[in-house]
Amino acid sequence: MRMWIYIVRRMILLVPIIIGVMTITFVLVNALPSYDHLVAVYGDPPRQRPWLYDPTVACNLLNSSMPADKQCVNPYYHNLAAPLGIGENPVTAWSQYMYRSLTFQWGTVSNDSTAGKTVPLIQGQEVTTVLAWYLPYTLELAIFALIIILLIAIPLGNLSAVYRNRPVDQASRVMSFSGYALPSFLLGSLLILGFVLLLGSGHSYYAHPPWCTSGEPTYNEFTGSWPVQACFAGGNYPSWLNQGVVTSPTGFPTVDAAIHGQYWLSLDTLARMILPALVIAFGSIAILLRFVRNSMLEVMNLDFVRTARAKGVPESVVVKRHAGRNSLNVTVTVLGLTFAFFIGGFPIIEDVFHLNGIGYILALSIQQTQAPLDFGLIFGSTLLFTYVVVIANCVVDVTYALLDPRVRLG
Amino acid sequence: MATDPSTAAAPLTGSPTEPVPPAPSGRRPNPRLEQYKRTWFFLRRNTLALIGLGIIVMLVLIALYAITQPIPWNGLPECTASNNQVVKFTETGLPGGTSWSITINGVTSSTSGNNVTFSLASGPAYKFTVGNVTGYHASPASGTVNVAGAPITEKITFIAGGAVSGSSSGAASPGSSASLPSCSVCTYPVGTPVPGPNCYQTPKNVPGVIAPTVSLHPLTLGALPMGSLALQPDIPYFYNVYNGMLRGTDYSLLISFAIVIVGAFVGLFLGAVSGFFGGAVDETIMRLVDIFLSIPQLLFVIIVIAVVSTTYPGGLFGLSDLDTRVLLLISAFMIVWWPYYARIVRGQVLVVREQKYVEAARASGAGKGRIVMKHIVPNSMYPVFIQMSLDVGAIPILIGTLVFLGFTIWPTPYFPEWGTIAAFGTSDVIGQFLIGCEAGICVIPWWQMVFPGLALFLFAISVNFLSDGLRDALDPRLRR
Amino acid sequence: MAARVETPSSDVPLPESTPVPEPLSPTDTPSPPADDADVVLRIKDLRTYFFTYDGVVKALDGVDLKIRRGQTTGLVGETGCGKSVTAFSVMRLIPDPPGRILGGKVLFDGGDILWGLDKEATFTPIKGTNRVKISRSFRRIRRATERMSAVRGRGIGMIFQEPTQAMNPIFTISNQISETLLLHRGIEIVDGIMGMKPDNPAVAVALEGMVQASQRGKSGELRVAAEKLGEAAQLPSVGTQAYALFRAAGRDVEGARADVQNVLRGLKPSGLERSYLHHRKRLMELTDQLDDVYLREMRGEAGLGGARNRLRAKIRIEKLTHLHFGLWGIRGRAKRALERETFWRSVQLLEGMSIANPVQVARGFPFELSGGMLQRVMIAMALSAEPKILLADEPTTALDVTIQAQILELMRELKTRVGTAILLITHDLAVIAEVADRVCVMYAGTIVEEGEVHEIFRRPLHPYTQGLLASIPRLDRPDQEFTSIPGSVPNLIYPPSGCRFHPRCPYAMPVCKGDRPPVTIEGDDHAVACYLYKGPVRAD
Amino acid sequence: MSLSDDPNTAQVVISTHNLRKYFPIRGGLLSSHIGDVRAVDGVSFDVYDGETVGLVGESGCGKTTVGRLLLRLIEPTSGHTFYRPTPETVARLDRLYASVERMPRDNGGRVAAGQSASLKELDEIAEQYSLYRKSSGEMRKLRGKLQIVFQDPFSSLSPRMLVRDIIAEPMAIHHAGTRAERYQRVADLLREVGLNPEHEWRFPHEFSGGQRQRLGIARALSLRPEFIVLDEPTSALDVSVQAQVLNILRKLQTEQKLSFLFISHHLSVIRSMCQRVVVMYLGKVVEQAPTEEVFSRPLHPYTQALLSAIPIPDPELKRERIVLQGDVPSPAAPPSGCRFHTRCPAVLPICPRVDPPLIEVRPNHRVACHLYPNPIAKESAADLAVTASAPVATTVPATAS
Repeated sequence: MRMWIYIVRRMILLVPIIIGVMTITFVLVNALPSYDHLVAVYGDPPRQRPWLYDPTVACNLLNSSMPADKQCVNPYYHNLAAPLGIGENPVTAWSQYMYRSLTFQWGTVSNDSTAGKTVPLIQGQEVTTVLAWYLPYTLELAIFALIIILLIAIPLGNLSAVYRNRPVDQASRVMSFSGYALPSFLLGSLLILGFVLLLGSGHSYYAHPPWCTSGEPTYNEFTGSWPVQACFAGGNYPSWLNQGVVTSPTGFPTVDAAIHGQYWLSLDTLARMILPALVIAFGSIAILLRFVRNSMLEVMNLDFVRTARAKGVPESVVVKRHAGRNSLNVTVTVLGLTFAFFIGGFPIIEDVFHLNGIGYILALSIQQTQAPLDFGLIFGSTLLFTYVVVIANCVVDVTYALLDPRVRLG
Repeated sequence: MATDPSTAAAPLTGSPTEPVPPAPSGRRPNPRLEQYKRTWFFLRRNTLALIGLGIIVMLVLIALYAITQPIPWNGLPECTASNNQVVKFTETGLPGGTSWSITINGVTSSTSGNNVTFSLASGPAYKFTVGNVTGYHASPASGTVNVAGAPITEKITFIAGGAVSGSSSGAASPGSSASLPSCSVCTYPVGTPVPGPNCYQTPKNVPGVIAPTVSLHPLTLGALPMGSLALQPDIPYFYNVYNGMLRGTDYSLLISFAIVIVGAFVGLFLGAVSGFFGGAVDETIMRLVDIFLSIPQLLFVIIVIAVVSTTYPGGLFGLSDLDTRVLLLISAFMIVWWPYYARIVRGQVLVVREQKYVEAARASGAGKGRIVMKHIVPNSMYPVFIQMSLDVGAIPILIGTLVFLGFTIWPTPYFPEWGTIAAFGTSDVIGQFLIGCEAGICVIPWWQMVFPGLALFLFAISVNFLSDGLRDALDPRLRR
Repeated sequence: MAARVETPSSDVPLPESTPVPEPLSPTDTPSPPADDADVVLRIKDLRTYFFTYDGVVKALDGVDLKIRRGQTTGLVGETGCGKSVTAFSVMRLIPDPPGRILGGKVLFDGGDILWGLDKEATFTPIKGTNRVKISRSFRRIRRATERMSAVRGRGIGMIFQEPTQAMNPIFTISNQISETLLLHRGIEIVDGIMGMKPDNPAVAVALEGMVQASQRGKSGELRVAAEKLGEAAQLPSVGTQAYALFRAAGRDVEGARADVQNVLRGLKPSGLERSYLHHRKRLMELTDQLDDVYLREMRGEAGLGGARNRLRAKIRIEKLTHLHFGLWGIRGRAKRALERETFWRSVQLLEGMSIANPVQVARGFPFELSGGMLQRVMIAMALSAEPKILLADEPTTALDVTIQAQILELMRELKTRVGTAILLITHDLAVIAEVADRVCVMYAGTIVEEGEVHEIFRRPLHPYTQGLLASIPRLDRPDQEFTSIPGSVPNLIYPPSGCRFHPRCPYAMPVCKGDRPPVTIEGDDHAVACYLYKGPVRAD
Repeated sequence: MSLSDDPNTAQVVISTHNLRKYFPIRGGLLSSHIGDVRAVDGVSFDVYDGETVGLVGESGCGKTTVGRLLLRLIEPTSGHTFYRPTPETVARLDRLYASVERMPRDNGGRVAAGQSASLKELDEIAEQYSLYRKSSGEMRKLRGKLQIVFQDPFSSLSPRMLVRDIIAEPMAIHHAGTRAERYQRVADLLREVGLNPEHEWRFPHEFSGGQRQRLGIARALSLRPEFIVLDEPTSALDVSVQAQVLNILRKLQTEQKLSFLFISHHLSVIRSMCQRVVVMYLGKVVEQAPTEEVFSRPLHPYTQALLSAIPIPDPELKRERIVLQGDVPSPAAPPSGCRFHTRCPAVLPICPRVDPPLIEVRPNHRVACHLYPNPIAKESAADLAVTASAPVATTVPATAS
């Protein structure tokens, strides 16, 4: 009963955060020059009418009977700009922006952007559609990485608290600090480099796993998540594969492959996620490890741990049951706090390892020196990442309440 | 010792009847010095913290040295392979972001920046033409350059309006910006004999990639001690990693400290206000903190910089391009950074606010300003210092990450900042072996990522060691 | 085997005057003196130091103490005199580092709890400095901790000052009591579950008796009938449960009968569950045997290393070979039987602490209960293993006067009912006067006076005791001028030489500054450490 | 409200009337206001010049909140605290409050129109004397006269300030004297509380609990106050040190004509320190009388139980005690009627329904209990006999030793 109230209250707290995040993006989008703003929303102007987003235009383009040297007001521009609130008062513009955001009209992918050119099938698509295609890839990697984080950070943190200032603790301390200090792009590259040196020709393994016997090892930049096409029957990716247009049941590559009976493909997909997941986990482990250790040290000094010892509870049980369960709350909280950091690492990792996913799309869309950037994709994926963080924080808080009876019942 | 009440023995034995033992040596004791001594005592026992401290001191010394050295940031020695020469075209008159192009020797290169650079074999004269830009005409629109022993800079001026004017020709003299210090090294392809002294082997016949030229016995540094960094493998000029690292020390340190200090100030102020006043102010600030903390910080920085530099392509407040970008970077990071500090400070203030000494001050009639400044802020500072010291190490890494993602933050692609160098080096290495190298001659330019990466790593980890040591030394609960 | 690890933590300044402590020589036979058969715990020359930044805090410096069977011994003294450290040292709960027991003996159950202490760490002074380096043998310290599990809980129980802090906040009360029960009386519980007879015809008769008692509406009769039901089922907790069900049902007697029958039907474990319970029992037996070995080790028996290692290996194998219970999901089901049993046993225990609504309390979490209630729970928990000694560390200090009165009432009642020897640590002489039989007065890490309670209050000998008694504001003697002992408790880093009280003592003599005063016997069971008294010096 | 027989001899320093402090509890879906913790619920008493009033009660009864309210460290929900009202004002206040309390209320709880005159008059007095009507500037000036000493000697001194700065801070706030004069006074104050003036160069953590408490007293004295709230000043101290602090307090009171509100749960200390005692239970005053009255003839069952619960440091003395059952109820949901009825050994049928008023049943002895229903005329006070149903207080034994 109380728990129910707690959850609903937590949900209500989401509202101001989501509104706030949208307002920030609103401010930023509206700070853009109107041309870029229009491109972000409607995509590139059609090839026949490149002047579509200009406020004024040579009159003969609108009406061939008009003279070419005169500038006329562009009515198309105004039709397009009005719904975005360009040039109107901020409140109207804000409410229009909110409406479009909440109805998932997040803009259109530009044809000329690096992402638009590189990733197949996304040119001119709705941003939300593209994000929906590639979200499962990122989520799968995130879940995999989270499992790694929890499996490593909690036991290691407990261990280094129990053996404080002993070799285990020192080693975990150095490891944790390395996690802070090693940029993930460097760590990822070093790992790839290491495997290249280890396996001889890493790139060919990457594109061309051992079980794949046919086809030339060609490098295809966007298929870091999959082996080359030639490895598949008929030399083509199967139609159910999530390669843009989703025809697959779930969109999650591992699950899809398993559903279609291609278990080797499932395993291969998982194997491809090991390195990136390790790299992305490393940074979060670093943070979590310190917090687990410190909270464990704190809990171990509390009175109830002394009580447990005085009762005759063996030391291992004291650590696991009494101290461990209590420090778990801190772990969960910190996990929530670092979730933004964790999610923010995905563009880099997916870029380094050339994995399909929203991070990769985002990385591509900012990877251009020539303006204009693909602001539709950039804002869209940032919004999505933010929502993932917000929802994760909500889940974390509820988990915290479930773990701690004082929150659950009090 | 705090765990057991009975050890909290009273150090003083004073009483109404008995005099207190006098101060040790007659002079007035300095109690603050005692506290520093105590902190130093605990810090000294932490080997890792000492190592960290040593490295940081060393880096600061290097930074001080680098500031005194006349290495301009945009004049990093662009080393040129001896058989090729750089021809640089500089544009003036076009609005920022407008694309223009140059064709020379049958090769066309276009850019929206100010410079186009070609690498051409020495000897002949080359013809160039400037591509058309709508609404502008170029002066000169075409011409000839004589490539001789020195790099050449040719200036192109675009004038708005009008038709394209006639061509001008003539041998371009070395440009006025040829004062850039340069270092010429002799390169030779793998498998060919060494041409002479100061010549270095290049893999794949790419003159831009040269391994470290340090020789340990006897110790000589060579022209490129840490090797070269080539932005594009096929052009003949490249950067000196060693000089970049040296010059980067003070840029990296200064930018990191500036960002952290600004962020901490804003956070300290807002956190203290939020914690002390509570109520609606607190609610508002904390919701803001929640909002900012939900947005992944790197993405936020990217968006802010992208939007501002798209909206104001010419720079802000009439500042130079570099200053604008540094200002932008600091502000963008500050916007994502303050919430962390605000949260820490608020938590601390909430604890301190409830302390009885604050209430005692109120009972004596102290105003809010006095309470905040005299009691609350001094007692909430330690966690902020520790967090600051942690964050200083993270900034170069984040900048490197931005650059690695391909995001343009500096006016030139190669900027002497550790993160930037590491990012370029790493992406080059990754590019090399993802694209693949020909059988037999596969040299991975590891030095490009290892040396700058090591600098980043050492800086961040030593800062971490130090702040961890400080936390242990300052936190009475963790003391033993 | 790098058993000894140099710890940087020990690099603390040691004042010039401090001798490097010498541990007691291990050749002393730890057999208790024959004259005192009544003594259950005997502390001899206990020394515990804390090595801190400021210096070495000599928290305990030669404490001698006896706890007699069935008696309440009061340990009284001011903050920082080391009374809690004494209790923690006995339980070996001193946080190490910074604390370290340096020497002495704690004789309990025929053995020395501090057995092997001198091998756990070595102290080497750093030349040219006033510091000492401590090299701890973590292996031996871990072994000592393991050994303590044979003593803690079932040998010596302990309750603490802050009951709200001393309970684990995330487990229910019953959960925490059950843990103790399973640890110390697990075999009995498992035997009870396996040997119970819910089908026994006597059970039906007893249930009928309960129904009738309930119809008559007499709760006393109902309780007796419930106990009979427990006996018939050969599982006392069934009685408690049935009693609670009948009480909860009120007038709906038939419903309660059906409930009880349901409970009885669900009691019998299935075959697989029984095999899990067997495994649990086997584990407990092995652990008990290991504890026995440890106890024998403490008593000074040699050559037990082999037996100990064999048992440890057996326990490990037993744990490994029964992993499959987890896989089959049997563990959860079988554990439920254990949980049910321990829950009702803890309800029983709580009832014994005169808690009005034991079932509700047992289901609750610590934060839902008041301090007084939690202190009762703590006492129930400590007594559930039926320890020989209960160490009560300021059990009523954090409580209000009216609640303190309740707890003291309870402790007095328990003293007669259970017969556990109690060491009551408090700073409040009034509490001592209310409950204790004997009193030990502590000052600055030493015991200054010891004796029967009436004797101490009637005829306090040591000037410190006299001062302490005089400085209590008396409700029954108002308007007195407040008397105090001049000065304050000494800093234990630099304790005064000789008698530690001499700087504050009104009768201080030159001799007091020299050596520590011997403990002299002044009258029947009254000993004092003061040069003012010339009685015979106490033998040990 | 005055208790003094001749109010002309002693001036009232602090007079508090119907003081209430409710802390809101927020909960439910929207953190709406779902109830109140009634920490202080209608407390009235006076403190005279040079007098020590004891405020007794168990933890959570609101005694500390009363202390903070009297100094306006927190704002009350309702009620007034008058600072130095003139004797005439005191008399007027008594009359006005008596009439306000007797006022019949209509259905809406509003006061009938005819009697709003009293309220208006009260308002006028409040405007002049009530602390809660002072502007912040006036209040700041008054703060020098009203001071507080806290219970916890460890958190009440700022760990980062030198002793001299801590003690001189109140003077610095009020710009009293020059810097040199202030520090000179710090040295005097330190001597006054029995510390060595050399101590001013130390940090608080270098002192023991008793010494820190003396530092706290020195700080409170620095502005020469008239009224000091002593919030459990000795409960964190050892007995042997406690007496030192108490003696200093007594000495200061006689030397400087200070008035104290001595908040404590320690009845023995109260008995020796105070002239009058106010006993609180769950935010309400249950008994109020001169010290000797309370200890020799406690009337309220709670006071009786409290007295009997105190252990006496004398093993020879065996006495009957009243052991109260159960715990103190939560002030968030106080019992209806008399708040003590859930634990009262002599509960009457009326107790759960009606909250007993605080009435004078013996001269200067006020009790809020249904066992004593009638205010006794002062003349017949000598004949007062405790109602038969009242538990005969076993209470304090004759001096035993």
